[in-house]
Amino acid sequence: MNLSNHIPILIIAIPLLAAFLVPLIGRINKKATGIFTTLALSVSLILTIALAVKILTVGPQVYVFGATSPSLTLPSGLKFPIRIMFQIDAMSIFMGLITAVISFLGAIYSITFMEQHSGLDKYYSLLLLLTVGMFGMEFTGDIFNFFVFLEIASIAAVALIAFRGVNLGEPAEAGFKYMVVSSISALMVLFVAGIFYGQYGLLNFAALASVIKYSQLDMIALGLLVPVLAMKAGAVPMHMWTPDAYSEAPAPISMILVAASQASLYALFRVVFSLYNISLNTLTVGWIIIIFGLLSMFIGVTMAIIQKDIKRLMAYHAVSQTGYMLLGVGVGLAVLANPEALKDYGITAMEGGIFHIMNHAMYKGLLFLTAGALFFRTGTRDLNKMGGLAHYMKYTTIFFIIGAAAIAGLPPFNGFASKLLIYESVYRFNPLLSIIAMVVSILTLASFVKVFHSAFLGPKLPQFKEVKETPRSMVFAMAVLSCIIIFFGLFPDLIVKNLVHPAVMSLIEQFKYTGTVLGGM
Amino acid sequence: MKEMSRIVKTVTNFVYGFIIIFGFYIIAHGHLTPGGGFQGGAVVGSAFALLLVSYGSLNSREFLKKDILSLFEGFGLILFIVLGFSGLGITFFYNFLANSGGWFGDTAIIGVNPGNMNTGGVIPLMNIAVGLEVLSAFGVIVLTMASGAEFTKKKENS
Amino acid sequence: MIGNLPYVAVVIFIGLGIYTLMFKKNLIKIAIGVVLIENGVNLFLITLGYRKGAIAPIYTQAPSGQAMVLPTPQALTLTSIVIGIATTALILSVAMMIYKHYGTLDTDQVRRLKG
Amino acid sequence: MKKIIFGIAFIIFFSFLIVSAINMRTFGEPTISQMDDYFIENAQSETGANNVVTSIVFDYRGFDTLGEATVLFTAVMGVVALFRGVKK
Repeated sequence: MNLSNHIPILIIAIPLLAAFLVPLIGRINKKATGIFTTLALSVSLILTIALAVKILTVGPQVYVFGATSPSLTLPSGLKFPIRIMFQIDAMSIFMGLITAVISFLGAIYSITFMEQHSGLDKYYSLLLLLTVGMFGMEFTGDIFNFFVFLEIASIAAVALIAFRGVNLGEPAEAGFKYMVVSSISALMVLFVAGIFYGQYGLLNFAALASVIKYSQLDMIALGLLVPVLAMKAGAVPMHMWTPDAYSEAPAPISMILVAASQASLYALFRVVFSLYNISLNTLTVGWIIIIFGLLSMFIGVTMAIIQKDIKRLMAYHAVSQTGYMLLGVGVGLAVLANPEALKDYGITAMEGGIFHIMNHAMYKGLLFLTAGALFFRTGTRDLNKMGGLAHYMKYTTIFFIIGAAAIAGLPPFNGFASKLLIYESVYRFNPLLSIIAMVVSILTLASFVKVFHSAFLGPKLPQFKEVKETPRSMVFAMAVLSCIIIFFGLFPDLIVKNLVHPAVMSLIEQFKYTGTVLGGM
Repeated sequence: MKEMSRIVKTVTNFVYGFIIIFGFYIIAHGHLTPGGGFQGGAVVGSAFALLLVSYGSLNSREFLKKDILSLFEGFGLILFIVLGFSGLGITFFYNFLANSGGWFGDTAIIGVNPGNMNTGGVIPLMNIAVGLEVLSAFGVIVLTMASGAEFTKKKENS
Repeated sequence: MIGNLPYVAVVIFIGLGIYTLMFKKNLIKIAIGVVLIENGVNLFLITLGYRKGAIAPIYTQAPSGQAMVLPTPQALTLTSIVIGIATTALILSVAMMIYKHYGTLDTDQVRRLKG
Repeated sequence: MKKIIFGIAFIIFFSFLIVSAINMRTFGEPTISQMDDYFIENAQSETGANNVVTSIVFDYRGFDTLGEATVLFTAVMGVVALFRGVKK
């Protein structure tokens, strides 16, 4: 047996098996659960990198469950796939890399951050399950399987958000909100799966994409899928859950939740580009997505400025940054049917949007982790009560500066690289959009200057005399993220050329997506 | 939850064994008759719920142990995923026992037939694994929520 | 048109569920709304698989030579029912937790997270 | 204000549902059933199980079932984690 063919499933199956084993290990030794989780996730990370290398050199990978060979999509001359399959192209593995890195660092950070909590075995088990759900959403090529993994991810996320609900009411409240939101979106995805099944008798994305007719039912399916997935990603008209969930979850979970909502964003792009592609009226749908993006950017940042809770402020910024991704990809979608404009600036806009997904996951993760470090040492999230912490927590201060500069789009950090791509390409589509994006960026900077001023600067406060530097495992997680941010900021071309461009092309070229399953490249 | 009247308890004593056996029957014949691991597990889980309701959450703690149930749950799940893994020589979830002649490996008669227990490959094994998981998961959920409700009520009175 | 009555039932189920979610202010009622949508979607899936005059897709002692209904929707519905149970269990537990801390199930009084 | 927005959203959503119900194919007469016909014909010979639904649940779509069992496990973990402080 050749293990290298089985990497796609091992990426998911190993954390899954670990998630089942963690409660049993927790019976023997409570402390070992964290280390075991980290080990499982590191294996998964290594395998993801190996798979990424394979995909970027060889091409998209398929893994068919239960078939006589992992790549046998159409057994015995059939014209349609009958089994569930993973279909991993450059875009999926791009998201997979984000998930792997973020969840691995989240587990490392949790080892000290969650130390004094009870029920750690459940915590780590749920963390692994959340990771599994995200991986599944990104890799799967089957709409019902997507629903199942969406449910795994959201149920695990709810339990983790409400994890501190034993002692406090607010986390339970945030968990309830998130649960309702994610059940609605999951059930609507299931309803859409039913619509597709009723029309075409198929459940595979690629097979559906090859037969989709864009009838009235398909329009309704799109009309249900786009708002629902945008809601799960935290775009503005349906963003009410985002600040609550992000601010009440433990800090490492907030970081992973960012990646989880990006998995929904990925699904949105996958539906629009790979399932419908130019069969739909791209200009209209593109503008709808752009408007979602504009609203998210603007309302997110204006709500963030007035916040006093540091994590809530960052959560609103997460909403605002999601707008940039929607803007970039929306512009790409709007010109999809126009090959000249697409080549001219559409691809660049999409590169900006997609690159921003990864950048956002990194710097927003870093910012949430610094907020967690502040909470860990001071016990408060209220900005008015903090002050002068730069005297005590030097590393955390540096990490915060890096994260804040990256989110505000200052060179030489990664936020600048992707925002520049978005500005210059969107300007050629419609100058007004680009100007709004720049204004939002300035407001973001202003908001983070305020945070920095009130939390870190100022005289030493007597109540924080006992505050020390954050423990080592937490510093390690933050340092890794900072290194990634600086690296991406210094060499953006390297990343865009090798990682982002293939991802964008795999979205645009629908025939490749269907071709990997149905043959006839 | 308070315990219910003597009539209910007597009927429960009489019935719950049958319910559990019926559940296991559904689990074991999942590949031949309507049913399977989930359905059978749900039936057994309902027997647990019946016991809980009729005896009250305090008394039923003596014979329904959450710890043992959660052990069973982990065991069922691990059995299930290991069955998935063991097909890995070919693909994950490959039905490596079907038509092999060994355990559950008889070839089924094509078309309408009276049914042969020894067919289905890994399907009967997976049915058992899932049944075990589902029945203990239901038990754990019901028991945990019942004890949680007890706690909520105590707070209300004080 | 009259043949499509099951779809109308699905629409009523889902519509009622969404209505409950949007306009009711009790956490338990919201949970009921989610369950209503879930049942509507399950009903939708299972109606898709029906074929007039066909039997269940099981060969054990079946009447021979009859058409069988589509099996895939049944498998999907089975999966989604169990998922629905898991969702309901968790949503009710969280509601219980909220009740434990705030002593109420009214969403207007529960709201501590604002702005 | 909030009620009006919700009302509009509800009406839009409900009209979506009604249009989809009208456009759906006739109940009881599936037009395309290639995948299911394949299952009905080949499930017995490929998996050896008489119950076609079970053979789909555990063989053709076995990975979904693993996901489903995982969802249940996740819910159990979540419920137990939520009530973990509750003794006796």
